[in-house]
Amino acid sequence: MGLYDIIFYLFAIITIASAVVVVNSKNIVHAAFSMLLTFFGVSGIYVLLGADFLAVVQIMVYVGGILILLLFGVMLTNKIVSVDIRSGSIQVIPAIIALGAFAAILFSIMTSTNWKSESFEIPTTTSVELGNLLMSQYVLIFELLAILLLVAMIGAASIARRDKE
Amino acid sequence: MSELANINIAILILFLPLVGFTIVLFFGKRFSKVYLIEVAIITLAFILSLVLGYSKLTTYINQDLLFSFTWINFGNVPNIGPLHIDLGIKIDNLTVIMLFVVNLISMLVHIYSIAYMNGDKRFSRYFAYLGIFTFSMLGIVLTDNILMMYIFWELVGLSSYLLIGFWYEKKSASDAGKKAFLTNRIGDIGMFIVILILFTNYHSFSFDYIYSQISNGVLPFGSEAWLTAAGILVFMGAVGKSAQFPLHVWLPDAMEGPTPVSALIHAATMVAAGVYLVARIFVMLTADAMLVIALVGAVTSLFAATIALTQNDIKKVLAYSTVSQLGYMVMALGVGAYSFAFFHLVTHAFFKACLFLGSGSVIHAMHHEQDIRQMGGLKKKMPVTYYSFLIATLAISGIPLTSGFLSKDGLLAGTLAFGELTGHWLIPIMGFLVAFLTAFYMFRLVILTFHGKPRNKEKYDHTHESPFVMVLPLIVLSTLSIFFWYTPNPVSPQDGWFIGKWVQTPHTVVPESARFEFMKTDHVEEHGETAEPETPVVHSHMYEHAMHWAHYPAMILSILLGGLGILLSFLMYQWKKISADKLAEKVKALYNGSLNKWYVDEFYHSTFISGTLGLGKSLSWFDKWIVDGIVNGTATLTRLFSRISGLFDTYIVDGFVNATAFVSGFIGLNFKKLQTGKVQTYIVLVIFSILIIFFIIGPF
Amino acid sequence: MEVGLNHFLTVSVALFSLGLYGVVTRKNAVMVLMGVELILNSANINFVAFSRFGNFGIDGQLYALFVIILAAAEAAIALAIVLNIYKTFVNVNIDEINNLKE
Amino acid sequence: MNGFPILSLITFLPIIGMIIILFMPGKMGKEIKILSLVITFIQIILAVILLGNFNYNAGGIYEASSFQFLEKFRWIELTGLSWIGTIKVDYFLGVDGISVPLILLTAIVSFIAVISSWTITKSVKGFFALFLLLDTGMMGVFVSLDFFLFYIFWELMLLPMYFLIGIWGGPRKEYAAIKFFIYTLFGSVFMLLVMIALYFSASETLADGSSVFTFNLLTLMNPGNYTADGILSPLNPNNYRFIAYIALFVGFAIKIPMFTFHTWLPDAHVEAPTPISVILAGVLLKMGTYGILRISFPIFPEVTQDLAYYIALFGVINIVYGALVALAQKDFKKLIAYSSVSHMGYVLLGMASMSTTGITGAIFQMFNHGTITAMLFLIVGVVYDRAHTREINAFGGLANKMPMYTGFVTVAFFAAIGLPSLSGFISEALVFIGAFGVDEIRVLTIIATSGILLGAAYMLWTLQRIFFGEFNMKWDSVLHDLTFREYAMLIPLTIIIIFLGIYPSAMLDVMNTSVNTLVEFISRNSDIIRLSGM
Repeated sequence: MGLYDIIFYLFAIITIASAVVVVNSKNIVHAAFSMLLTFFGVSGIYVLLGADFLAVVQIMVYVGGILILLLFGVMLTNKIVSVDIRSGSIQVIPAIIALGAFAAILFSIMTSTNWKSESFEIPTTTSVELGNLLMSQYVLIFELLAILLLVAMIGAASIARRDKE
Repeated sequence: MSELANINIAILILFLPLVGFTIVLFFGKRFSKVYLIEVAIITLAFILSLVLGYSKLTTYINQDLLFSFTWINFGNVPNIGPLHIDLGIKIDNLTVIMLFVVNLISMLVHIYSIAYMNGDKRFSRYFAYLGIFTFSMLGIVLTDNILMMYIFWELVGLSSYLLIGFWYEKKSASDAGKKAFLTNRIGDIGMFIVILILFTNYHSFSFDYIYSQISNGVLPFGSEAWLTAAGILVFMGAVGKSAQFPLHVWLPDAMEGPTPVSALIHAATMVAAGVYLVARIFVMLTADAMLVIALVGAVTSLFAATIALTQNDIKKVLAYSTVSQLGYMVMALGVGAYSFAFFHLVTHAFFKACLFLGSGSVIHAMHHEQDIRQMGGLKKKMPVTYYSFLIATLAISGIPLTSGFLSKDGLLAGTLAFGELTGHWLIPIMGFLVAFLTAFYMFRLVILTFHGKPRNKEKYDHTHESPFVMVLPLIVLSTLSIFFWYTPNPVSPQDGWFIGKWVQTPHTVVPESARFEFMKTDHVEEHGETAEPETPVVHSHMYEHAMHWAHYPAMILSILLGGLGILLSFLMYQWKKISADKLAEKVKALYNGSLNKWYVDEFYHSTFISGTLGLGKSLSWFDKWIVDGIVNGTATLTRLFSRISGLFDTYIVDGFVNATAFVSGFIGLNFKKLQTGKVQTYIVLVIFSILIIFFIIGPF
Repeated sequence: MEVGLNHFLTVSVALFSLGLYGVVTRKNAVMVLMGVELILNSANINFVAFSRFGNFGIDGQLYALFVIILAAAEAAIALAIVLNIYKTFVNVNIDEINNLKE
Repeated sequence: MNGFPILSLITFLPIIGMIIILFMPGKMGKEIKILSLVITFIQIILAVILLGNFNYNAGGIYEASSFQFLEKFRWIELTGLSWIGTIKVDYFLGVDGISVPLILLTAIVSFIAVISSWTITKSVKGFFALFLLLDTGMMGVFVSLDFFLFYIFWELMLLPMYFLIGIWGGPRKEYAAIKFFIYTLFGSVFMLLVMIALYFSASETLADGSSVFTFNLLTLMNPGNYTADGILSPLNPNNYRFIAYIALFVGFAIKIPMFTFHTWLPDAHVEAPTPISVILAGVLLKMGTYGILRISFPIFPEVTQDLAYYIALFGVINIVYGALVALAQKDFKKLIAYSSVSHMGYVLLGMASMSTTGITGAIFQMFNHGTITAMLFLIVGVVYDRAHTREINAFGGLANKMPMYTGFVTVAFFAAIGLPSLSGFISEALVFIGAFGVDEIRVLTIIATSGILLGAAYMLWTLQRIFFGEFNMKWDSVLHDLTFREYAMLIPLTIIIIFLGIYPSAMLDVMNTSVNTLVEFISRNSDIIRLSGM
């Protein structure tokens, strides 16, 4: 068991454990903060997979953007004054049954499939390569996504805007 | 004239009234005089039918003129081969005579109506309806196949419906129209089934083709029973249209229509179409079918005559008399007196039309008073109407020198011969009884209406003779009720051209085993050496003998009975030697029965009509509460499931509850409960569905 | 056992199931959104893992990048909708918002 | 006409219209209406062009070569799906003599329905957008020759219908819409199952020799294409084919609607706005019977033969039961709805005979019922628009107040009764002729003739109650005779009804060759299947 493996298990445990907290925590704020941990874990896994650029983006966008957004959402939709920012769960048992079975199936498919897995050299940096691809082969998608973000921004603003009356 | 010219004339005659109908219908509102076009067109049609009749009865007297075309082509049908439906026309002697009768009476009624219907708010609509009626009636007359017969049969029903209900503001009128149409439809179903039987077996509707097949021994479904059934079922159509018992109920009610319509449709032409139909299919009637027809005819004529005795509405008396006379004709066809039945159809058309138009003239003069108890003494005021009415009455009573005498006498002789040959004596007995009753009630009508003193002075004072256009048809028709149009010898119709030359009984095509004994081909021994047994024989010598034997007894008996009826009528109503009221008092039950038409209407109403309506209501209830109830019940049940699951949700352990809710949701998947409105439940269901699919068809 | 493709996929499976569990069970709309984010992350892990172990080049990472961008857009819109729901119903518990029913 | 995709055009033209309407501002109500009118009118022109270029001698039914205006290309192709293998769905359109009359009917009825929708004021944009979507769905069902495509169109038409009833309907619109939706969906589920089962049972051989599963109806009709172990293979000695047939039949029977599945119809009709009732009765009901003819009959010929008696039985029940229930109705529209049930029974009876005359009659009856019942619903609409009630007994004596209206009503009613010289008679007579020729169902046919009488009874009774007798002065101010718009809807239908009553060959010749082919195909193939199976 090398260092690589230990680090992997560490990140994996952090990710899954914090995700369990996210979906089970009664307190929304707690959930949001443990989600922070999840994102960190995932980011670590990216690093282990040699995706350094992605790991950074993950932290920047998710932690810096999405999570903050979610927290704002929580605060705007709950009475901050009352400390009791709690939220219950429904249909826990069927969900557990269903998703347990579902996970089991996914897992068994995964193990039973003979992946043609080959290990490659971990590239030192991916930024250059990604940049090249983005500006050549995927330039159209890149532009479209830019427009999409713009539209989403305007749309979100227009939806959330208070009506005048 | 060539054959083709004749056929073209026939087609022209057929479609002229339709043209008239279209023109009057579309322009009647804008131009008030459009009805004159219709009258002119009918007159033209009448002239053409005279031309055609002359040509046919001289040049082509023994030859039928045929024309047909393919209407629907089914191509090469699997298992059957080429299949098509043809329509066409056939002109034989019967046809041209009927064309003449229909067009003549139609023309006279058109002319008569100009005055009679004057001032009606739907005046031109009335003429349009007359046009379409004439068109449909001519179609029935001209057709060479049973499908086209049925088509025009229904169209006649339609025009009858429209004309009976012409004054639809009156509920009784629209009721009567509806009743007429529906009652006719009952009979038509029988006729329609025959169409199905014939087409299934012969793949053709043409009368001639079907008859030739039957005479070649190809029976429907290979059995004589079906042939008998076919005969009786076609007769059902005639029962409806010719108002035979038990479907006679519509005709008296049909008197709600304008009186000229009653004369045209419900006395002279349309109701005779039933008789014409039976005459057309006469050759395929088996002995059993003929017996049924004869019995129905006899019962109808007696039944209707008994009702006519006591009616007080002038048109109702005539209506029942029409039913009775139609029964006569049907009976005559049933006993095999084919030519006399048709003869009576023609003579009856003239004198009955005359009677109806005469009654119309009276009603018109009396300002729509129809009750004969309010009349009396009109003879002085309306002499032309009176004398024409009297001639027609004499004709219907069968008094010598009239046309009615000739036809009725021959017809009764036919029944007598039939009784002699088959032992069914009941039929001639009923026939003669009706002759007596007819004379009685017809003279009762004449005496109460025209003789004696006016019973309603006020109305009497306002009456006057009808205008010329109304009187003219009366004169024409009453003239036609005298013998010399038909035969030079006033006691023997056989010497004349009508029976002697024009109308011959056709050869029957049914197998020998299904015929009456007297209609079988004579055996060689009976004929002697010169006989040709292969030649189809209409009637055996037996029948000729019996007919000869029956001629004079029937004549004497009918004159006697007719005279007796007239005498009795004078005794009771003119000279008041016998009190009608006291007689009625004595046989009160019978009198009431007759007055109320033997309660047939009431019987039908309480059984068939309310039965059907009741069935409809109960099925509607069934539909609403049971069939739909099951559907809604299923929905309610699933909702109930969800409600129960909701209760569980509140009171029992959380996890267990959710499982139950899930189960109920799963049951609800089939119907309704799917709509919990909770997206998350849907997702769980989706996941489970995926799981199930995996387990069923997955790689495990 | 050396850490290989299956290990990463296992993490992804766990994350996906947990995310879906969150989507299905949580009452609060914001929490549901969090579940969705978890699912997206699990997908991303798959992308990157296959990009690393399969012979697909670096495109997988690029797709993961796109997913992140879409997630950002989605979160923005979704939160806007949640705010609107809050305005209309004064709470964001989706089990009580069942106007879809009938 | 070679290569010109007329069928795609006629099918998707309304969708184009819908998209344009969606981009138009909602205030332009009038322009939206005119646009819809133009689109449906172009559809009629296209249908007429179709008819003009139609080859009357090509049979169609089972061989692609004798179908006309074919359009075929691969639409969906998914390869390498492990255990499913390859999914290939064709975009496959074509017409033969069975579908052409119904395409014509759809075009005409849609056009009339648009005219009838002129009075819609509530959310005009939404109404017409949905209406045109519905139009595409209906047209698509009649032109597609691929089961998958057929199913898509079938479902496509469901959704707009749900909203059209549910939003623009009467007082109980939600109930009626849900009932219609659930009922039809219930039937579709069965259809979907059978469709999938068929898919895995038969395969098509491609040009390169490989074989793939297929939804192609024509391939499914050939018993030789079934794999020996397919679920619905004729070689399979179980009775799955029997079960599949019944399941499929239920799917179609709900649409017809056949007795026991018919209760959605009165509710849907009563609640739906007039144009939607017209579409519902005029076209939608025909899709059930069309589906049976196009799919059930040729794919399961031997089961059809076995079950013909029961199909006829239900047909007769429909005829008699529908007529009797109609007799008891007090609501004008409900009465017409039940008369529809009765008239569709004739279609079932005619099809069950499996003879040329019977099936010709059945298809012709579909067309005639489409025009006649459309007219009847328009007639109800006319009086409802003015008086806002459909209670039969509330009226009386309208004949004097609205003479022209009464004239049209009389034509429509007598056409429904089956009066000769109007189109309804021909089809009913042909149905009876066809059914009577079959020994097993002869007695049923005789029972069914009572429908002729009952039909006349409820129609004439209604005519009398509404139009004859004394005029109810209550309506004096609201009732007036027909407007120009109403003439525009009623006159074309009247002309069609009278024209086809006098010259039925105009329509019968179109379907003739195909019907003969179908009859011949059923009897030949059922023999083949009986010999090969069991």
